Amino acid sequence: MIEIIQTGPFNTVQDLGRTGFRNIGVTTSGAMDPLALKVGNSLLGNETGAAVLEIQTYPFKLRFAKQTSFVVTGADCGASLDGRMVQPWCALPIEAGQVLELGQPRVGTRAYICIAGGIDVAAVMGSRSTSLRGAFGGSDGRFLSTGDVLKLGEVSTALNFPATGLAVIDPAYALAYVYPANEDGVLLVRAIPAGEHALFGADAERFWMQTWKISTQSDRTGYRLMGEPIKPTTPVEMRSHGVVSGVVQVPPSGEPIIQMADANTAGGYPKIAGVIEADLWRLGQARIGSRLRFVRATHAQAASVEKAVAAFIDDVRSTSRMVCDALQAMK
Amino acid sequence: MPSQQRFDKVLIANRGEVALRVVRACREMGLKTVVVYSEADRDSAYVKSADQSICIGPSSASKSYLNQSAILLAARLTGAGAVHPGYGFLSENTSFSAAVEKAGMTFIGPDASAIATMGDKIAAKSAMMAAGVPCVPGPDTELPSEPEAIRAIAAGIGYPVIVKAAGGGGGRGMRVVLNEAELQEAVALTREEARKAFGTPALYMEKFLQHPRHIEIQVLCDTHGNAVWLGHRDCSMQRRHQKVVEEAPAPGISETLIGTVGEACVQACQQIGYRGVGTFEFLYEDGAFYFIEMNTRLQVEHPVTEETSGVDIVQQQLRVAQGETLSMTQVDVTCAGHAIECRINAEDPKTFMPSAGVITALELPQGEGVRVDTHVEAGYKVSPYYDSLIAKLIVHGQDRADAMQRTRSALASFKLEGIATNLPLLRELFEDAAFAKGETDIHYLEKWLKTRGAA
Amino acid sequence: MSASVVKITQPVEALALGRNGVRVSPIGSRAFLLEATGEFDLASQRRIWALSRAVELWSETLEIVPGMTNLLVVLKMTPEDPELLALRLLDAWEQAESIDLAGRTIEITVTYGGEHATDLAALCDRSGLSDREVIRIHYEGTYRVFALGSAPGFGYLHGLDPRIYMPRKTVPSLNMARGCVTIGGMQTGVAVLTGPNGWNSIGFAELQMFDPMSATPAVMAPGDTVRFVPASIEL
Amino acid sequence: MTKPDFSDPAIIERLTAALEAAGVDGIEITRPGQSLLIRLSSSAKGPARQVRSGKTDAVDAVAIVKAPMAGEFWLSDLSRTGTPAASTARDAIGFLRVGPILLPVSAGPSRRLGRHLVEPGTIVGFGDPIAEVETEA
Repeated sequence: MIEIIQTGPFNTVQDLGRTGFRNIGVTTSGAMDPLALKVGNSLLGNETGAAVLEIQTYPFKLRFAKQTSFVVTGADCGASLDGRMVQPWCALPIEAGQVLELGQPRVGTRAYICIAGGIDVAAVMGSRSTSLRGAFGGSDGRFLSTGDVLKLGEVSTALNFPATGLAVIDPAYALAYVYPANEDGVLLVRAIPAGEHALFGADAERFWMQTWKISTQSDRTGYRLMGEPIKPTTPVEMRSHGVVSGVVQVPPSGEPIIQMADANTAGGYPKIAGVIEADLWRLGQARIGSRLRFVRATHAQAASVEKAVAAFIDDVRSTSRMVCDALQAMK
Repeated sequence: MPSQQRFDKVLIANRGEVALRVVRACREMGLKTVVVYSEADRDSAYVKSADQSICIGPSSASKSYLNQSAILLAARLTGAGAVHPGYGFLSENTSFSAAVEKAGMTFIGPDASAIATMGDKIAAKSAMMAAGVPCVPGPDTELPSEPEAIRAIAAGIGYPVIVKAAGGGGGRGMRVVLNEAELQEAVALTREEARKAFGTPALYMEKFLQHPRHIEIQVLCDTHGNAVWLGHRDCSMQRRHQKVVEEAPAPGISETLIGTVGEACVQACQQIGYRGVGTFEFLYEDGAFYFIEMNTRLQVEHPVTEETSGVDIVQQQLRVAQGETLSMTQVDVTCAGHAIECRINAEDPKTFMPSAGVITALELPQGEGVRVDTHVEAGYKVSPYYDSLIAKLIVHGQDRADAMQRTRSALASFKLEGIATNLPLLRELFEDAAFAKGETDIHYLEKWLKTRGAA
Repeated sequence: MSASVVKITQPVEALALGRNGVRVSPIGSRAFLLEATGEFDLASQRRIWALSRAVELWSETLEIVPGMTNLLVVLKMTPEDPELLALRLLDAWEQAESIDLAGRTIEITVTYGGEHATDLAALCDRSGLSDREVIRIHYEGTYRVFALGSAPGFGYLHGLDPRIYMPRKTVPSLNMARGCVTIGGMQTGVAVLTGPNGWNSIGFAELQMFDPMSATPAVMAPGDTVRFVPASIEL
Repeated sequence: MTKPDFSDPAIIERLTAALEAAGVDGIEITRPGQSLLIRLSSSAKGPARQVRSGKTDAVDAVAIVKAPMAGEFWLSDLSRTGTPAASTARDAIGFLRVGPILLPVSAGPSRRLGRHLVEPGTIVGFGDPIAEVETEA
């Protein structure tokens, strides 16, 4: 068990989301940075999609009620354990009673506290993710609050982490070869033109060329972007259709919205583009007020990045276990 | 699934004599080598013979040479494309073979399923019977639990019988039953031992042979369905199931007779899709062969077959692992002269207690037909952690008498000081008349040792 | 790290394959939207239902989201060749026989007017009908659930009388209550969540449309017939 | 002066034999008071003898940290900032990397890095010396 000692709003239990229910209007939810979640769980030897805590407001503090192991992935928020600095992306074994504290992030925005066995809240419709809109899943369908006590799942074959911990190379570094580097602090996000792209005429080019700023009206549901508005050449009345996270819709204001993890399941705004699956995590770590630019991509490129990411996660899982087993055998 | 990928760097997951033997074969083929070693072998000169060497753990074998994960990590670090397990340690470990392949490397040996089949004595026997390889009388199924059924099986085979653990091997987990009165208790005891030692209580029963010889057949298979047998060996000179002297060919067995068995072995390999080198072990009594087990690896005594067949077995092993097609067919395989291998162990020649310490002086025998496979040299420290084998003396002669004579001279000029070895015992053994005559059974050495002790 | 660097080369133009009034376009890398651009009617929707059943069985399908005469297919992995996928979808559409889902009939008891009917007046203004007429036209209708979406358990109901069509609001109500009976364009429905809502409210229903703990969390399913029964009319 | 390598099993074996012959069946070394407790075997019927060393510094002021496993030695955790040890524990002296995994190597309690003995990027084996560490004052 773990006990939440201190938390801000908007912190939730998340896994990889609730798939298969968009057809009844249930949003997928799930971690905003699914890569951090997968890497954390793989390092720990958990199921890749085990439930974790997604922290986006700080400071955050919790106490472990039992001996276990954990890792903080995603944002680097100067985590400390009983006051001692904890390296980001480094799994550590811990004793019952130890207190983990997360401060303001230095890099990124969302930190993921992954614990051996995963957070064992009840699965609702196949997922432990918090559905804020539906008010179910996670910890009673709401944000974490001080005093919450959460159970941890059973670990089938626990890894024995060395006392000094076991780290994984930050995926942003390890996968740099498949991600475009920021240009002058501008995040490059790869997207594929969507159904109404052509409707925007010359404005479509301005969509790709300009730098957009993530507005303060941005959250897990979507990011509203600020910039020079873009408009369709003719007004368009869309029939309601399903959408997925990553869709870039253009409401009448002309400032695009990127639907994120808590994306609506249906939409009717014209959509100019869709962010590729493998780049969504980078948006999940983008700060409000930061700038981004869309870069056109193809499905082949997206598939190749996706494969590289999947191979990295597999590698983390098998190598982590190998290192722990090798060290354990030497004891 | 046979691995067809090419590799240019081989990691040797073993130590000592065999590590050096594999390094030599790789070097001759232009392959790069990585030797892994334990803390105890850190200062041994042989580890430097490889292109790369890396320490993987503390001295105890379970922490180093048996530490699968540490070996796989070393392979990744050094960029090895293949792993040669040598003999002993992880050479017949199903999970290791699978893990090597899963890590994207080639395991130089059969795939995990072949190792698993041959590791399960019942499955192995069943596969051999299906391929027409002669087996010891007894069912190729697990012994039932009902006492009456067990009694009926034993009666059907005829006493004496032997009860064996399906997961056992190397002389462990077996019990001879001379008559019906002893049967049920023997079964119960062996079952309990098997459950504890091998994790499965499965047993099987066979005819117990009284005076068998240990004859084995060396096979070589590629991944394209080709297989040959490279001759046979007599390894009857054993003490506590440990071979002491091996020779090729086995004396007194006609070519026609062994030829039928060799062919059956080849067919068995093709039927089970075996790849790499392997050895079929048989008991031989009164002109009949009885399959006991298949070793799915390179064997310690492979050099005697190399000497008589002229085939470098380790190189062939590497070639088939690269996916190459065998360059020879059965008609190309010949047997020239006679070869004998003596295992030189660091052990007391009377008590057989392992001896550790520094080799202060070493002079290896030389001369025509004399080969010594060893990793030791003067100043080498024999550690107490591992098998006591420190060298193999292999002698090739025109015929058995010639090979025996050359072995006597080689043993006489073999000088190794600082630690106790079995050299004195070997020298004495080679003066024995019955051994010189040949065709001694697997109990001969132990009886000879008793007589010698009494003398 | 080895492996080849993914070059960011010039991408192909937006993939939008069309055939016989049907088109397929991507949303991101893993989702594809098939839109039947013909009539917005039951016949088109019946083919969408048939298509859904076929595509749901594809091994690469993660989930399907039927919409209004359209279908979103979300795949487990990004396909290397999106055109191939689009063509498969178009073929599947052509082969899709119209099916009628044997749905249930759901009666929803409504309090028309009152505090929740925040947009009734605007609807009267637009239609030129009286509030009583608007309400009568609404409850006399028989509706079919075309699809679910937007919010958990929310059913898009087809069959609204054109006289009471009312476009979605450009400025949504910020806090519309769950249970509000609403009109959005040519469709009607019952709000399942309290929150921002762009549809026009004319009444209120107590029925809970969604229970996440149930084996069938949504009360409505595509194909169901819905009737509104006035419990009271508060004007 | 050459120091005996106490990880060498042969030396341990010889030492053990010598101590046994001398009737010793236990040695206890405590730090940093530098006290040495020698326990004589029961057959010797002697009381436990305690010898306190006069030395309080020097001897293990400098120690060697050896690699706890084989790996590629790196100074930094290769995090997204890429800066060495900026966010790492105070006593970390580097990492052993295998593929995507990094094993932090620590100087040990109350010790700090003296100097590294290997270059970044070097593949080290188990037990290979990585760094000299000093006892903190």
